[in-house]
Amino acid sequence: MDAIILQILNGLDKGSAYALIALGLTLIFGTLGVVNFAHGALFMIGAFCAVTLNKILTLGYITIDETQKDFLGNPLKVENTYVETWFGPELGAAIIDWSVPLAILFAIPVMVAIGFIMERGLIKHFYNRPHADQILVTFGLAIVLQEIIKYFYGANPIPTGAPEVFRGSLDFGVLLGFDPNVIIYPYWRLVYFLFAAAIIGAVFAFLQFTTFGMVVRAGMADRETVGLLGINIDRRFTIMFGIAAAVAGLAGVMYAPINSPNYHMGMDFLVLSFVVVVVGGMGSLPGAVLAGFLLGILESFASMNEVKSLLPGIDQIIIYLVAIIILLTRPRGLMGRKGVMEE
Amino acid sequence: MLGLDKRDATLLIIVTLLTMFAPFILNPFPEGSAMAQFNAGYPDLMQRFVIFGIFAVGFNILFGLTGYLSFGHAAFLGVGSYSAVWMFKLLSMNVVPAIILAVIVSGLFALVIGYVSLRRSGIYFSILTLAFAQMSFALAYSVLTPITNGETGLQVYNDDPQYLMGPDSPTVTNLFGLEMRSTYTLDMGPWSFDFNAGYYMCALFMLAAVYLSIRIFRSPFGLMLKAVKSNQQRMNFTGLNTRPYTLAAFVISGMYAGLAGGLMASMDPLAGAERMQWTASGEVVLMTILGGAGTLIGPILGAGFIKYFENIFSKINDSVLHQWFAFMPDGLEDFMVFIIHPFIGKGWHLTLGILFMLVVIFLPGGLVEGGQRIAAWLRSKTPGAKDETTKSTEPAE
Amino acid sequence: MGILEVKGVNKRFGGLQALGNVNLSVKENTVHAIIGPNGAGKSTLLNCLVGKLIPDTGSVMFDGQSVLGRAPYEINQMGISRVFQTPEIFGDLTVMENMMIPCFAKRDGAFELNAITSIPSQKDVVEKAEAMLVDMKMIDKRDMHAAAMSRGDKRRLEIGMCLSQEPRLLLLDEPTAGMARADTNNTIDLLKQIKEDRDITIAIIEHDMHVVFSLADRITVLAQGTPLVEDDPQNIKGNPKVREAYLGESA
Amino acid sequence: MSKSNFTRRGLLKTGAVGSAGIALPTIFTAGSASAFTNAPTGGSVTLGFNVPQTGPYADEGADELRAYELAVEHLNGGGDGGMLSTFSSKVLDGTGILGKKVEFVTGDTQTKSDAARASAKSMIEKDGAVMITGGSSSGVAVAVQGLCQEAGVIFMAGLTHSNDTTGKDKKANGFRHFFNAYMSGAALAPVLRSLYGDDRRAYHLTADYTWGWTQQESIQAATEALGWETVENVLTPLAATDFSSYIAPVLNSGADVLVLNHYGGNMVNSLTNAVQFGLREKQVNGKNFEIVVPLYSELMAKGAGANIKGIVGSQNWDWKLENQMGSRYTGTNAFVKSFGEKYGFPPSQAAQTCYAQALLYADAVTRAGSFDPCAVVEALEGFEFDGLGNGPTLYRADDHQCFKDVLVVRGAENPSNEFDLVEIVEVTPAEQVTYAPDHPMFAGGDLGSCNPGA
Repeated sequence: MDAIILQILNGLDKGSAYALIALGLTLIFGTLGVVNFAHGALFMIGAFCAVTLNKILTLGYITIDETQKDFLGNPLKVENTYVETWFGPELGAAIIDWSVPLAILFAIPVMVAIGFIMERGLIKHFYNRPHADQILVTFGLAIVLQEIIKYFYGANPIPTGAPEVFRGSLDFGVLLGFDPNVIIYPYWRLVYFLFAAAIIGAVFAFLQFTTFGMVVRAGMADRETVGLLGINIDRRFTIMFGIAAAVAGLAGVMYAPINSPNYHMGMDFLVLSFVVVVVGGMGSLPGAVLAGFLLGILESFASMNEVKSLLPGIDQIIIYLVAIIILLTRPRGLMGRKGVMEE
Repeated sequence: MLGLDKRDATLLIIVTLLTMFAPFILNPFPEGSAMAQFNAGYPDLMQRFVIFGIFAVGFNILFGLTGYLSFGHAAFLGVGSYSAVWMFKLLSMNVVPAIILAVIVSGLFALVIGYVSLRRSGIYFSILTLAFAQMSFALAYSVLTPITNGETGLQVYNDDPQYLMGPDSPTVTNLFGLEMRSTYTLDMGPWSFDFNAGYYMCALFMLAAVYLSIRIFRSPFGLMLKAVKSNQQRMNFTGLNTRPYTLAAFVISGMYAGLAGGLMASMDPLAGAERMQWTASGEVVLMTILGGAGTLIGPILGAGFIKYFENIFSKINDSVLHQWFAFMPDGLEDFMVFIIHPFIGKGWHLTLGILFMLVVIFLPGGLVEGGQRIAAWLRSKTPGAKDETTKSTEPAE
Repeated sequence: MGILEVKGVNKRFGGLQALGNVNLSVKENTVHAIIGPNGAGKSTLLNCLVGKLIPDTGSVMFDGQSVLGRAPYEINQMGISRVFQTPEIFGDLTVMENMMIPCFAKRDGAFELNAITSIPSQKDVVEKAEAMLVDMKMIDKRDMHAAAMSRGDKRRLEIGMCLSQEPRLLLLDEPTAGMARADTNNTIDLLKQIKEDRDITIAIIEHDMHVVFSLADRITVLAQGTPLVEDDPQNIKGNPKVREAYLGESA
Repeated sequence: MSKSNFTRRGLLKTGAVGSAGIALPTIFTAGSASAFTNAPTGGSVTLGFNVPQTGPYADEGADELRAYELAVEHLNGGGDGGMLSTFSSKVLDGTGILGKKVEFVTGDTQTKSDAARASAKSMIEKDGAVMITGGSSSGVAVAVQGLCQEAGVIFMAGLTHSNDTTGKDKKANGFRHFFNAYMSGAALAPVLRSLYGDDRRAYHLTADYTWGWTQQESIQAATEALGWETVENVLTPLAATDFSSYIAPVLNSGADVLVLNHYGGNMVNSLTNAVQFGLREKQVNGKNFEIVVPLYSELMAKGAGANIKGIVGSQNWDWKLENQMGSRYTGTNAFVKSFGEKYGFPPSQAAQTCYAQALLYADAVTRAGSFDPCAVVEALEGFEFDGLGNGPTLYRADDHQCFKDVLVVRGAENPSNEFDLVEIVEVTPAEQVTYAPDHPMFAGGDLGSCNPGA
């Protein structure tokens, strides 16, 4: 029982990341009909927003400490951060400590801008091109983006910690009446789950309750008709692309403390997020979220020793196996609409 | 000729000439010159050009004709390679049984995966094929290690049974005694050209593959496949069952992939699991689109393009750059190296990504369209060839 | 006994009774029109005939054989061809290629792996397709991309494609919908010609009364998913129930 | 084109085959008895540096490449000479190898067997490389080693830790300077006992591929010999990025030590996750919960950041070795100095092993007086040397594995600077990590005989 609760927690956490990425991907699929292979790269850039802000905050000037030696035996160069100099050591250190949450503020404008530039500068010209061309151009873009990041940050993962207060873990089991140490869960992962839930909620509320959202939803259902009504759907779609980029970026920012960001993390998630979107059903936002959490939880269950001893290697293939079963039993995924991306 | 019309026959002749004279064409720069870095006429890369050409030509039969975008075709290439290496391990180093088994096994594998995946269309089909291929890769890398030798890749060991191996049989891959690696080097002044037995065998296979592909494109079957892409509804209401057509196309292209895999193993008897990974499947998709999906020659061009960058650009390093720009004043030399540095060596991915984007933005029909535009431009320069110019703007097939 | 016998067909979509106890009998070598106001269930009925939908209850017999549960291509191979409301043709292919496909389907059946013979060597098919293009007066458009043609031409091509399969029953779903008057008249003439030249049964769903009364030998009026009346054209014109249910609004 | 312009290179009985082709048909080479693949002809010799330049190990590859470039510089007499001055063999004099200037070509393994072989082949076939070296994974090392054996060139392995490289898959033309999984186990075991006692219950997370298995097997054997118990061994997919579902059950399993048989990105993530779950602060069975990462690298430590603090593992070499453990490890400081001055930071163990391999090859050629692979093999087999930073070392003839001291290290608690990621706990002497060539973990291989190619 405790093991199952633990894996459900894990699954919700993994599912949060899948759902957030898939949500943005579906927004782009659904509104623009574009297969965006660069979406994983947007997630990665989000994570590097956190890294970058951390780098900016720890920028400093160098003083030479004659009492210490560096590895070559020369006097040690000591880096003093401006932030700590300006705000005093305590507040300065706190600001640096909170760089990941602060990066949210930093990432939103950056990601929206990247989204706008991508849509206006590139994707716009591919609305009426075959999906194959969209795949090629966005894949090319994804490579370019990740190579740029690699050029500046290297290939090695870059540790980016959560604020001190969120390190460590919560003994969840005790709350439920289990023994201590049975169900423990890291604070930051709980934060990530709540954050994801908030973002998902915000996107849905936005689409549900604003006129902008209504037009976009109508556009997702039937683009031509909405266009005929004289509504400038294109501009709204540009904004939608910005939002999708921001969602992917925020997913990345908050993911940075969970696993150290590296330049190819987008590609690691790309295939998986496509599977999630398709399992959820093309063009369905709730489907994408549902599939994200479902696959996250199933993946966690599949990695339990009990399951693995029964079916060796099941955790390697569970996502794909489930995808196949769902697509064969439900032709358009969990909640897909007819006729979307079936040609 | 050979049941082809004039245009197709010309195309086949051109491809034949290009492949037969590839050792010359790909080594245009004298050895030791600064430009020799760009020579691609060494056996391994030439073999890769034609093997991936076969792979892409086969993929194009499915994707170019029916529009079904498989994202798991590398699995068939991998299965073909594994089958071939097992033949080496069990029988002998002769490539004939290996290639035959590779084609058969990958065909069967494609039949099973295609039968299931083709129950869906569009992106649902793509994800089904992707899922099957990723499962194959993940299992081959881990649980199936006894069959695939996992991370290291399946290879031939001295203690393998090799039942058909005589005492004098060659210990390297061979075609009835002709060693695949044997190379005859021709020196002409500063130039050097390699003629490799393995390459020519692969090239002959590729010519056969291209020929078969042309026949399929021009056959009633090919017409039906194009009809599937154009309008499935009309197909059904014209008394045609689309499923066996698409399945046949899937299996044929899977067998092409198996042939490519078998040839790869024949050139180099090691089959790594990575060749089944989604990136490998994605690569053949990119090759086909880059060259021009649905065209006869496009996929080969795309395959050559990507393999060239992978093998040539990745090997240019800073010291090579310094050599190139050595004639410049020091500051300028360093500046040029600094500018070009991000695009070569470890930056070859960046160059490739940029080129993907440029090609697809400016040449919607892929490299073939580029070729056509150049041809049209050349013709417009030649007076009295106006009528042909209009002809070339038709979609090439 | 008609060539097409529909008995007691019901079809529900959720709470909506799309078809309620439909009976229909189409006599061989006649033109049978099915008319009715929007939402009367005409298209649903048609879809039940060609295998796109399966009725909840009832039977659909074609020439003494049930069509229910068969895939569309199987029903087509039995001898039923369908022309769609918006022309369904192979837009990416040339007119000639469009015409050859049904000729291959007629000759080779639902599937034939004819992968290495060249098309020009299939003389019988080429000749048949060319002859049909001549019949349809579009041989001059032979090498044109089908998608580039006018709607009227696309319609003619589609009808020609159906005819080249030599069907026994031709189903037409509003064949003149969205057409200009001249194109409509051309289509009527074409269909009259077909009726005269060939042993063929035609069932037509139509909105345009001009078309219906120009062609039909027999008319069934559908209203709210049930047949209201089935009679000869002149009787239908005078039938008060029909006037009330249908013609009233459009006359 | 007149026929007289042709020279059929194979018929020239000079023995110089030049740069093209793995092999010529015997008919063309029958007369050239001394021929071997890519025998250097002019005033230079070409070495092939095959390292990952793209993909997750690109930084490690870049560090290897830096070391190779430095080695070439030193061999050609440039720079400060680095470890040439401390190397026990004194035949290298900074005039290249056998008087030939050393040149090099580079390639990208992409950390994929196929790509690595393609890259190596192009160096052999196109550029005429007479030796291939480098790499950052065992799959690649084994694949390229097999290729070099067939092609008749020498392979000097880079970073490869699997037992198979000099076990099941060993080849006469291949040599490994780096240590292996068995040695890690043997070196770690006594230290683990002294640190954590002999009554411990270990839980293994193991990367589900060949290297992971051999390391897990080695560590399990070594720790069980101490009296430790192995609670569970869970295989994790190579593609896994989030290890939470593997880490979460650990605490409740009754284990009090977690062994992470992961490398690279897998290791960074699994360790980060384990620390996130607070395992390090927990008490199990009345003991502090401990995490062990048997194979350490500086880049991984960098990637894992603060999570690495206090985690024990093993290394082939560390740049502080000579300073802290004395002059037995001479060469270390010389190397660190020339590397650090050139690039601005200390070298990684991958850089050191690659630098050493380049020097060892050059030395063997010089001592043998020939580039002929068979002569090089003979010169390297059983070669005892010192002064390359690892202390006295033996290149064992039976399996072409180097035997030398192994470092047990621990993530630094209070790093004094950004390069000071690990602290050396102990150095396990070579005798303790030496095993018989027919040890079961290395059985099944066949060195074969050296292949000079052509």
